[in-house]
Amino acid sequence: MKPEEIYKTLADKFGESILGFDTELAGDPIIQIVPSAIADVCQYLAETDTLAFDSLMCLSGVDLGAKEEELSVVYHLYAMQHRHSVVLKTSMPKTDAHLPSVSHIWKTADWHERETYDLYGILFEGHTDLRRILLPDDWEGYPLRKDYKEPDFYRGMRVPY
Amino acid sequence: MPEIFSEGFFPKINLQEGTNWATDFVRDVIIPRLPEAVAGHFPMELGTVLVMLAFAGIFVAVVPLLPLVLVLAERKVAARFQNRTGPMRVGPWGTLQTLADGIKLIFKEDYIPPQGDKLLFLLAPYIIFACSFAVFAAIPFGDGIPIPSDFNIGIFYIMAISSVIVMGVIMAGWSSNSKWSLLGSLRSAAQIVSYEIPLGLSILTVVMLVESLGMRDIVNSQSGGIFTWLIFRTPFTFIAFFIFFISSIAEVNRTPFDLPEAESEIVAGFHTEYSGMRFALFFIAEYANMFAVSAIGVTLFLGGWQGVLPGYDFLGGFPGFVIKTLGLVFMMMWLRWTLPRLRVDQLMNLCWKYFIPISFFNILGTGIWGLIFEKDDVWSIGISCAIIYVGLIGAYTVAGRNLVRKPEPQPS
Amino acid sequence: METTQQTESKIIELKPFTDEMVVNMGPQHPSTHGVLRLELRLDGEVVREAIPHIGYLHRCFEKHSENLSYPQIIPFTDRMDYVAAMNQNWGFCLAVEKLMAADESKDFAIPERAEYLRVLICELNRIASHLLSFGTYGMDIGAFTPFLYAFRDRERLLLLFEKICGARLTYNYIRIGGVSEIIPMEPGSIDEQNYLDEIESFLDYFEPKIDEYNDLLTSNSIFSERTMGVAVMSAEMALSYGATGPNIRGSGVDWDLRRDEPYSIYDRFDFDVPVAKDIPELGAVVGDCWSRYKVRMDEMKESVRIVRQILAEGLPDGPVMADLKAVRPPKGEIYFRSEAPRGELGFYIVSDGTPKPVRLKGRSPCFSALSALQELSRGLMVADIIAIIGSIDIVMGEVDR
Amino acid sequence: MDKYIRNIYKGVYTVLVGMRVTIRQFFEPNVTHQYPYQHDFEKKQNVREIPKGYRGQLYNRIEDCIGCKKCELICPVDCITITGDKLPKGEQLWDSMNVVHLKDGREVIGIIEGDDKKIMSEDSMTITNITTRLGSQEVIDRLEASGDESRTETFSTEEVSRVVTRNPVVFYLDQFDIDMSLCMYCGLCTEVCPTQCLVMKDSLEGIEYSSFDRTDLIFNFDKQEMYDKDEAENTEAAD
Repeated sequence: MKPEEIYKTLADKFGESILGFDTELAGDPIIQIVPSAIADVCQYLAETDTLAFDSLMCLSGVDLGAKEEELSVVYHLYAMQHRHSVVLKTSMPKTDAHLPSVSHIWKTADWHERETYDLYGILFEGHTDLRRILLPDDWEGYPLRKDYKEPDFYRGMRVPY
Repeated sequence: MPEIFSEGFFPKINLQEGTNWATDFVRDVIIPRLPEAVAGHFPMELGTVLVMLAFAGIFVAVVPLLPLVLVLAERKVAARFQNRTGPMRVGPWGTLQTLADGIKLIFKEDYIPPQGDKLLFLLAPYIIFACSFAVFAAIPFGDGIPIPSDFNIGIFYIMAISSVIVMGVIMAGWSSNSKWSLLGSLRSAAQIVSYEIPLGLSILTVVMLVESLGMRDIVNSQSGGIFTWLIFRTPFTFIAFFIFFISSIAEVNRTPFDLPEAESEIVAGFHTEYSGMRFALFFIAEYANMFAVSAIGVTLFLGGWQGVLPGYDFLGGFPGFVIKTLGLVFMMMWLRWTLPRLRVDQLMNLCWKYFIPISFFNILGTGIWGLIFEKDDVWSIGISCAIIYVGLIGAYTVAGRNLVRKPEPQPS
Repeated sequence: METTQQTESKIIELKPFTDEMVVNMGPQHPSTHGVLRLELRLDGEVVREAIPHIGYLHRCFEKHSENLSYPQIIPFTDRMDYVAAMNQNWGFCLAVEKLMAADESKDFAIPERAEYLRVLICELNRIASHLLSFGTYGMDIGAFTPFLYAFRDRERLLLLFEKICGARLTYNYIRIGGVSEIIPMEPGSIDEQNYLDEIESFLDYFEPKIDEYNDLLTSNSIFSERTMGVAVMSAEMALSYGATGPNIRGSGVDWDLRRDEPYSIYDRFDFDVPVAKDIPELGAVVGDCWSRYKVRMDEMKESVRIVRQILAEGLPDGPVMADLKAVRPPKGEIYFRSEAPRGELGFYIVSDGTPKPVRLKGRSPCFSALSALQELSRGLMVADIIAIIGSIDIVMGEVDR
Repeated sequence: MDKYIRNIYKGVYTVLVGMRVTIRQFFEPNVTHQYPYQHDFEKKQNVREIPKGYRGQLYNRIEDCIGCKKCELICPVDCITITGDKLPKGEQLWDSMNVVHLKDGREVIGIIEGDDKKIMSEDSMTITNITTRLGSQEVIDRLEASGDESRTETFSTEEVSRVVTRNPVVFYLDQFDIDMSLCMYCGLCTEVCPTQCLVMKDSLEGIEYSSFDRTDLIFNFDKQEMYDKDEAENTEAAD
């Protein structure tokens, strides 16, 4: 299935939760989704036979810059059986970044969501084990946010070398 | 030259008749050489003790040199197997490398884990060291070379002493207060205790044939050339030799049975926390053990100091004995640098499901063999060799074709 | 029947209380392939739970990249999977090239010669990577000698890489729009001929060695006892955990990006994709450690096949670098994946039209595969943990980035 | 029972097959060499060759450097520090000249007769006005001894490795530091260098420069005496 068709299917099914379909920018077309609906959409994508997205290739957080007070999470899905892929994107304000977890649908999302939480501070609701994964447990702040200021000291060690 | 060397390089001592060879040595060698005034009043008991101490001193001085050589040999052999050169820096061709390592280890800090059990921690390496060297006391190196303690239960003594090693291993593992050490020592305990059984049962087949536990008796019974060696005496001892050999590899904790010190799993096993000289003691003990079990294997199955042809005993058979032993040591090294390591359950599987049943079968077979044939019957040796030959050829052809093929590369 | 049940229940009652032992395996441990830390909850030798802790080698690759221009990022991709750095370079360059190709105003084509060189070098690097995997796996299982044999052969490959790009491990060879010209190799020159001859002689030497290694390790009964039937990862589980590359092929999924989504010029070459199958007479089960390992061994042969095809065709003439004025992809975002030796290597790039990316995420195959470790290791023994880590072939540089 | 015997056979057989592989290697020659000592018995076939173009230690031939700071810009880890300044307008350190690098490592600075672009295609080149500064002292000594006023020397093209044409220098470098403890050996800086004066040493000395002190790994390539303007004028006046 082409991304347009998938978009139409999703739009029919979920209505207003599907915000739009970006094709203007270079690269793959993106389906914009409301954050709260992401788990339902993913569940639908994974379990419908005609779609059957059985693998989550990548899950990444994005912070486009200080001007846009927004964090995004991008899901790249692939269906081994039908050999088609889709990109889902969901955006939320920086101050209140939370969305449902998809780790029960694809287990690989477990660590990817932990990483996104670790580096962006996005809370994944329903994740069983949302801890920092790459950084130390007592690290402060979320380094990949564009407004992140690195601390001067971490446990008495100078951070900026 | 003193007269003691007149008969050969080593003094011939009548070891069979006297109750104690040291007493004999004092009576036959020392007293005749003393001035007559002293000879009559020479204290027999003191002399015996002194002679024994002197021999023990020679052993303690000479035998630790063996590991020094063996460690270097191991490293060089491993290097050859892996297309390397091995140690090359210290001395010509790196021959002094182990000496340098030893000196380095002596000067290193002897670290004792503060939370560990200090007494046991200090004691453990000595127990292992002492036991592995006590085994040498009963090994007959050659005809005429005195065995320091030549009792009539030599092989039994060796078995008994070498089982004490496991105590040292457990002590080392427990007292280190390290989880890796504990895992290693418990693995070792299970392994050594289990493999004692097939080891003992294999020895039993030999003892049944020779009808003696004395090491010298066992060697003397193999004096008729290569085909009277116990390995070829019956088809069952032939199998028993391999079970003995593999079990003894397990006894000395070498690959493929090096689970107690599996470096890729539990870091270094029971000696993880040891450093300096205490670590060196473990190391020396391991290599001394290796030599000891090979020597026992040679004594029991490969004719001891007896030559390939009957009557051949150059320098009392000592060089022949050492060559045979080093051959077995080389086999151990070869296996070590070829094979991966077993898992704990597979190790036990191998022992309890394969070695022990086969050993019992061997004992049964040897018993029946003993009933059918007279002792030292030439016919029995001929038949045995024929059976072994046919068996090997059969295994090579029939089984090689039908039982297992080499795994084909997977069809893609 | 009743009596057996009674005895069974009695055994359970008498079962002695055993305490759980928590052991830290790593970050300094001989066989955690770097700085992986496993929190093992042991019941004797049996693992109740193995919880991986990563991040000891985190070098802020993604944060760094946001402050670097695209050509500057390439050396950093070297440091991700340092065992197969060529493939990492390539994966990143492919992603950037695809994003740049979306901008129709600039047209650039990667020269034919560069494509051939890329495939040639990356397949050789795949062999080097799998060799290392084979060697370290042997060492994990306890056989030391295969490790040194693997290094001996890998050394020849490293010398080849050294000759073409000047470095042994962190190559920085494949560039956006072509390959590096740091050591010029004129088309048809004697240098090129010598280089190709050297590769040829390596392949002639190496191909029989694979069979030798199969004799030495793969078919060894101790090795197969240790790895066959251990830690079976079913196809569903592998997909769900995002395992890719040899891991998913070891689970019986016939999937290779080089064949199924051919990028570059892989559609011109003839090669098979080794997929694990049940081998009942040996005891191998699809998805066990042995299958994953065997797929790698077979893949080396396929890589040799690809390289031989390139050598037979010869490198085409022409430049090795596209005519690029500046690397400045258009506004947009891309996710591109390629088949690295450890699986699907994806780069997600968000560009705002400046020479620096706004966001760059490396989706590393090991990261996903390692997350399956916790489920795979439940109820196995300590020695099996080592076998699993070796068989999923992790490189911590890539996991932690 | 069949499986039991099969297992035993398989175990023994595969072990023997493995042992055959290792014992074959036992008699193969070594593949290692004794770094850094190369004993005589190995010298013949077993010396490590560092291939041409190896990315070793960075080295800057400051005489050719034009201070463009491209390397500083491209360096991903900022291990190159360059500070320099322009001369006042209208002044220059020296006129256009050529730097001829000979294959034996010597450098001759002067003006090449004829067209700069075509010199490499000809058999030999004649260099006039060889400067006393920075030139190969050996060449200069010989020329001065011969009393040749124009200080001309002819080299065959085979001797010459490369020629760098220098524009009027209106720039001087105060500092050209490379911190090799930070360098990641990517080689990007050597690729962007327009005069190819920043190179990576592809010899043993480019590899063996380890040090006990981290600050020893900061290499200063700037030569202040090059930019000593008074001295330059003096020498030119003396000429």
